[in-house]
Amino acid sequence: MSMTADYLELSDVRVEFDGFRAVDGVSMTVLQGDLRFLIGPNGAGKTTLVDAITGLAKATGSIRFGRSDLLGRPVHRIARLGIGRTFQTASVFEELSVLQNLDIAAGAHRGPLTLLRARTAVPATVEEALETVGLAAHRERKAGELSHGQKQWLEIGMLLVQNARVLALDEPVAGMSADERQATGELLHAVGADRTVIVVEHDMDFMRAFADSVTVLHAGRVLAEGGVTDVQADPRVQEVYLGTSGSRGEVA
Amino acid sequence: MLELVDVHVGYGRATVVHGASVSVPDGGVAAVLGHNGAGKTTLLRAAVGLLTPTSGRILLDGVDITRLRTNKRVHRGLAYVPQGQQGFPQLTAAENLQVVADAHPAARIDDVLDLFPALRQVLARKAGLLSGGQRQQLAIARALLTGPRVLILDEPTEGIQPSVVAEIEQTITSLTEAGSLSVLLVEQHVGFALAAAQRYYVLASGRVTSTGEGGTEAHDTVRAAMAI
Amino acid sequence: GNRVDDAGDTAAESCVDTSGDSVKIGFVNSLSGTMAISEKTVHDSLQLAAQQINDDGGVLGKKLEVVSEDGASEPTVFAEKAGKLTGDDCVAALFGGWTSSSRKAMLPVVEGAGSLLFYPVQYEGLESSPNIFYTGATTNQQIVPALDYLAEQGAKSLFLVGSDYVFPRTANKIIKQYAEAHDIEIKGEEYAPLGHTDFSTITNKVRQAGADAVFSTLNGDSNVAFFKEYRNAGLSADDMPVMSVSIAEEEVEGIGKANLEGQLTAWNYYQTVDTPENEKFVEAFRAEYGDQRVTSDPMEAAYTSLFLWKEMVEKAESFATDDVRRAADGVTVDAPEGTVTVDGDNQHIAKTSRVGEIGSDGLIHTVWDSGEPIEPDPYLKGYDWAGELADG
Amino acid sequence: MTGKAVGGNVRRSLPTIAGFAGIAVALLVVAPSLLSAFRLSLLGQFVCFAIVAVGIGLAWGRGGMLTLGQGVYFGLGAYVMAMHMKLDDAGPGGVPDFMQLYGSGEVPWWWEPFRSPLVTLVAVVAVPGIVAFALGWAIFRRRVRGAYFAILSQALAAAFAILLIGQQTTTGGTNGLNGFRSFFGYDLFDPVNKRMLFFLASATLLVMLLAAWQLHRSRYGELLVAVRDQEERVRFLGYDPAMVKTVAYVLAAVMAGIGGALFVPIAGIISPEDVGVVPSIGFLIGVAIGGRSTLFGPALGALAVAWAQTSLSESFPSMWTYFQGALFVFVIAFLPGGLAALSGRRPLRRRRHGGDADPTDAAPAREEASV
Amino acid sequence: MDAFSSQLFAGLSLGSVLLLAALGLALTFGQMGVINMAHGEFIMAGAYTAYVVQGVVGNAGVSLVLSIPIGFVVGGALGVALEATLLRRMYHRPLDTLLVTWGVALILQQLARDIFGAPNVDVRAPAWLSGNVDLGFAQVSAARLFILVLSVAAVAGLGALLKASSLGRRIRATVQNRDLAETVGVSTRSTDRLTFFIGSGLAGVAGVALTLLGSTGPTLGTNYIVDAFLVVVAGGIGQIKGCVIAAFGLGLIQATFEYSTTASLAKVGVLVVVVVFLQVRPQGIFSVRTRSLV
Ligand SMILES: Nc1ncnc2c1ncn2[C@@H]1O[C@H](COP(=O)(O)OP(=O)(O)OP(=O)(O)O)[C@@H](O)[C@H]1O
Ligand SMILES: Nc1ncnc2c1ncn2[C@@H]1O[C@H](COP(=O)(O)OP(=O)(O)OP(=O)(O)O)[C@@H](O)[C@H]1O
Ligand SMILES: NC(N)=O
Ligand SMILES: [Mg+2]
Ligand SMILES: [Mg+2]
Repeated sequence: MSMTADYLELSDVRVEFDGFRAVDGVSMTVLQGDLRFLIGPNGAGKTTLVDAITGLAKATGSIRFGRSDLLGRPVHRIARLGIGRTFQTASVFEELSVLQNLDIAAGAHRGPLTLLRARTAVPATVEEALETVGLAAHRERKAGELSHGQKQWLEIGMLLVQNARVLALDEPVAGMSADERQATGELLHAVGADRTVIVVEHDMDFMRAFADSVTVLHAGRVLAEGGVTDVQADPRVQEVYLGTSGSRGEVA
Repeated sequence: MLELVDVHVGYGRATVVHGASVSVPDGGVAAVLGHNGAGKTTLLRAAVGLLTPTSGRILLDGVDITRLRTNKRVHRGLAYVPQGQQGFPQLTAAENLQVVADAHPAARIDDVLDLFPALRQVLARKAGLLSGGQRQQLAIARALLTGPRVLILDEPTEGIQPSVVAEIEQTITSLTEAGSLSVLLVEQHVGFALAAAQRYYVLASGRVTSTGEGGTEAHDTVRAAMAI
Repeated sequence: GNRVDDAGDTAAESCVDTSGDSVKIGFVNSLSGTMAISEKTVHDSLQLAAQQINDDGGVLGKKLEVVSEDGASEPTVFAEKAGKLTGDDCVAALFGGWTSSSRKAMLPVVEGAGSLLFYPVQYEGLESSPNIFYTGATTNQQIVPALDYLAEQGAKSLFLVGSDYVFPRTANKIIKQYAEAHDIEIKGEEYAPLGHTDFSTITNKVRQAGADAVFSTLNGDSNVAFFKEYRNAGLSADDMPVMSVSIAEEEVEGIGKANLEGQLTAWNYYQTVDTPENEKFVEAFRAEYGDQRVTSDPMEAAYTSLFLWKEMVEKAESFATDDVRRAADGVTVDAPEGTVTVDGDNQHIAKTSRVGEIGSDGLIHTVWDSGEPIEPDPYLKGYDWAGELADG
Repeated sequence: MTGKAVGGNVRRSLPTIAGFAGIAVALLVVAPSLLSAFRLSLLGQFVCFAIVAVGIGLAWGRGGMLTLGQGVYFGLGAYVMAMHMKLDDAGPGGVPDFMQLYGSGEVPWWWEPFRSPLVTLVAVVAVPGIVAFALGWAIFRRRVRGAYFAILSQALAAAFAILLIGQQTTTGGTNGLNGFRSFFGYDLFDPVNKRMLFFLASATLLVMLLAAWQLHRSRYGELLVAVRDQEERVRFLGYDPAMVKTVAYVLAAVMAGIGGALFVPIAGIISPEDVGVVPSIGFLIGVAIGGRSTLFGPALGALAVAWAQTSLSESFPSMWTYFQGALFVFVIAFLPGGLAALSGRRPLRRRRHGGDADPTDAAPAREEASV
Repeated sequence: MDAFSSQLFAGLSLGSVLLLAALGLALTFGQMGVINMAHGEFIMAGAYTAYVVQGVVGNAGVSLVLSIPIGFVVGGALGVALEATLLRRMYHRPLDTLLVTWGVALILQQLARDIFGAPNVDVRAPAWLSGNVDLGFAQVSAARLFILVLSVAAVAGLGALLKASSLGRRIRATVQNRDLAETVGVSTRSTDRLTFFIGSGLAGVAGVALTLLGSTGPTLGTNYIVDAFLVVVAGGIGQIKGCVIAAFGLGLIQATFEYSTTASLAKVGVLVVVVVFLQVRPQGIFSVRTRSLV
């Protein structure tokens, strides 16, 4: 099998908790450069699916990225294969500076000797990421002092320096103001071009503005998949998820 | 109804809100808008008593409650939905509601569940195991269960699916329109916030930089104010 | 610095200052920690002795100036405090210690400093440092007579219970050799960590073994739990008496008279001993510390040790360690327990042995005594059955 | 850019370098000229505790692992050294005195290797290191942490002490091991040699502090803090937090072992009382008082507390316990950053009081996060 | 067979003692997250309460019966005092509570020494609890049987309180999210106090009971504290059920080890068993599952 681009392939993924199937046979393929949105009702299993991909939830079926099978590996090994994620609640290292946060994210492959030495220079990737996520001016601030939105950007920056090939973002713009959402969307578009990106979101305006393709989950199964307009027009999606008013008309 | 007068509040030595005054009209909605980190949550925490202002006063029905403990404020009719889908993770969803009902004899769990039917399916599950949106619905249900006269909502629709968001917005509107409830609302979705609010306040770096009448026509003014 | 094999006098110069009209002595007892229970009482009687000596004009005309240190129930602290008293305070002699580990910890310190320690508690023997005077009983003055007594009473089998440390383990080693030579069967041997409080299993074993008597070297709190359990298990002094060598008067109250009534102990002194010296001692002690206080063997041995030292110094007419040691042999004091005499060869003292029965009044009443002081024999050289030990 | 960062580092390092110089002068010049032989040797013991404290500062202050069992590693180092010294005193093929007295008169096989000075020196580091690695790896891999870890480590200290006490014939039981006459051939009664031991301990402390400094500044130091605050998050960056924690735990154990090994010739004794639950907690108090997450805090705190303990217990023998208790209560409850917090910058307060914590996160994780 | 059944009882009895000592911890540590090292000293306070009450009442039986509720109140009052002065400000850093309460424990111990004297005091057991009861399969000590019954009663009472009553919910809610509990109208301050009162009160009861078995002295509590924490940890923090199983499990293991080896080795053995057990179940017998961390 030869390939030109990375892709993430899930087939028949199931996650069960005490007899309850949170994810119930999901198959999907996400290609590099395709900004895939994952939507669905509360409790549909979106976060659980991300958990399964990143090794946090025990799953059956198969999840492959490139040549590697991800299932059954411990979290940190999956991360080393280039799978990165963010969390619904921003989680950065609050006692460390922005720079240190990024430096740690960049260094999982470092050998013990490098680790035991002090950082003498800022790695180029970190410098780049600081610019990309717009935190260059805040590099020495403790991450705990950042605002909610800045923390979420820092998290994305950490994914970038981590050199993640797959980015799984769980509600990255929740709680952001309209222009912050806009900026984040553009950032995702920029970094997503050569990566495989999955975004879990409930913000339909945001989705409309930035999604390349959409997968809708319902009760642990794929309900619909396709382009933004197709999915929005799907009556089943409207029934279980969108309701009558799908739009707030703010990201214009 | 609820009035915050020149409130200064922060964490430890750092003051985050520098003299904000906000007034929630009787049976109406006041919206607080602002960027991430502006101090919205901080202000609301002061309103319910989770933070103590270094100066300024908080009045409920004209009575100074600045020094009153949070649970006493709640018994006087204040309810709060915190940001971030919080709950009692080790208690089941049902117990999350029951613990509120225990403290409020008049509470009727069935009635609030009618507002969030999706919760009925997960009542026996621990709150910590619920999905983000389920937890948020539970949080609003808990607050309503206290039978509030003033409801303080910190980004209540964050993480909730669109159809339910619409329902929540409707519920808020109908409760306030019935005159039984006043609402202090923090929302990032300016559209809904302004539609519901009689009065808006834009908070920037802990100061109210702009305020005015609510209504959709205020939209452009507010966006301009927030763009600073 | 010196390699070990380099020639040279390595013992520290003594820094004891005797030029003034007072002389310093050091008391080192545990005033905190688990041993404080027992050692505080020794500290009290040492203070009493010092006060009486001072009231009487002191030693060689010099008043005693006492420096007290807390050994904190830890050997390391005993070593440290002994170092401080000898090195910094330059005391003429040290008094104190209780557990064998505290003594072992101080031993190299006093030897290194060329000082003297007076150790007031019965112990396991097999030791004889030139810098320590042992004023409590060694094994042939306590354990061996106790065994003789039991044998005489017809005990054909024993069960050994002890705390898990050096004194009980060594004592039991001796007991086992004695038993072998005297045709006594050892039906069991159990150790509990110091402070152990659950004796149901050990009591079960004791009951099942069904020996004629129990020989207990339990120390401290464990005694309470043991005797309560013993009674709860339906065992009593009538059918299986317990001979203890570490329960003295002040422990009886804490263990509960009801739990102990009729049980046996072996010591050299009881509060009830009938000598004029003891009458004075008990009276003075109570006047000082209150009527409800009792006196016990280690307290008496400590009290006596100070008078022994006084006699040695006055005989030597010097406070210097070497002079005192040379003068020590044959020094005699009429102590509350009776006349005691220092044996200059091994630095122990000749003492009268007693076996007592615990009465319902909480006091211990002598049921047997050796009549006259028994010469100390720390290595049991005078006992054929102890051949192997004696080589140590 | 790079140049600027490095220049900044040097400037930021100045106070630290001054700190090193201050400690070095105080220990190597001032103390020996002012103190009597007894006091100097006492200070030497405290310096050994300070070495242990440096390790605890790393594991607890930086790594968040509240280790209530450092006595175990202190004891391992100390007993290894003590065994060697006992054998050395006994001469080639000889049997240590206490074994003749209480035991079978034969040296058990596991004592034999310690006749060799080289094996002993290696073992002082290796034994605590290996034990800590095995234990730490097993515990951290299974994500035992927070209060679980603390209580488990406390239980280990209790078990270790009981084990030592129970093996009287081979470990000396409650007596411990003492009565040493020489240290690698040097006469321990010689005042000059005693002095040298003090210098040896002080120099070792300085080396350990340097090592800790390097770790604080290193990327590993930053990673350790990250693991302390958000262990799970670190996993998603591709690190194995168990390994990160184990390394700090092993380093702390090795430092404790070295401290123990130096303690033995200076104090002249090691006993189970020095390694159990109480001394293990005792090690923590100095660290807490000095400032657990600072570089010099733990060591200086340990020295200060030990000094205070000795002088207070000399002046008020029965009151010392109250002082000690009050010290614990006061510093931890009201000065969580230790004395260092009084002078320096306050570390950023954790923002996780209840409400800000992740809602899915249960109590155990909050426990971890808080230290 | 007699050996077997009496050892079985010894194990159960030891378990019940552990349970009684640990039950209060299951509440204050398990539910509230406070690592209270002074719990042992609360146990001691209960024991001295029994001593004082006996001094006043005289009759051993009456004083025992009276001491149980009074010991509960004394332990509880100490707990509340501790909570109100120190712990209240430390709920967000639970590991630090361990060190603070250790300091408190030292002080309480020394206080006891100064008030009641260093030596142990004697608390007499009533006649009906000294001696043996024939249970048919084994002769068992009446005092131990009494403690077994007492501990089972305490567990049942506590379990019912936590499970069924609103108090239990309130306690758990408060521990899990203090601020949130306040905002739904729960007075967290009084809930904390009450929880601490009950947890520490149970320590007081344990102390009263322990006078039947062992010494009443300043260090009484220290002997139990490490074991009691192990029970709670092995049971799974926050799990009364787990605490019960762990207590009896450890009691039986210790009794078995002790019978076949020595008391010292048994203690070490139990610790090793717990360490190995936590390898298998790192969160204790009953682990509390939650979703993804961070
Ligand atoms: N560990 C668990 N044990 C039991 N049920 C669980 C567990 N984790 C998740 N669930 C349940 O699985 C379902 C899917 O949860 P998930 O968090 O994946 O939903 P989601 O799609 O991310 O929802 P949201 O949009 O609200 O965040 C929910 O009903 C949730 O309650
Ligand atoms: N616990 C805390 N300790 C110290 N500073 C804090 C704390 N919580 C918030 N802050 C700071 O206070 C400021 C205001 O925070 P606040 O949470 O009130 O903002 P907000 O307007 O609610 O933002 P968002 O829209 O992201 O929720 C921020 O700069 C933040 O870093
Ligand atoms: N010498 C003793 N009793 O330890
Ligand atoms: Mg989700
Ligand atoms: Mg906010």
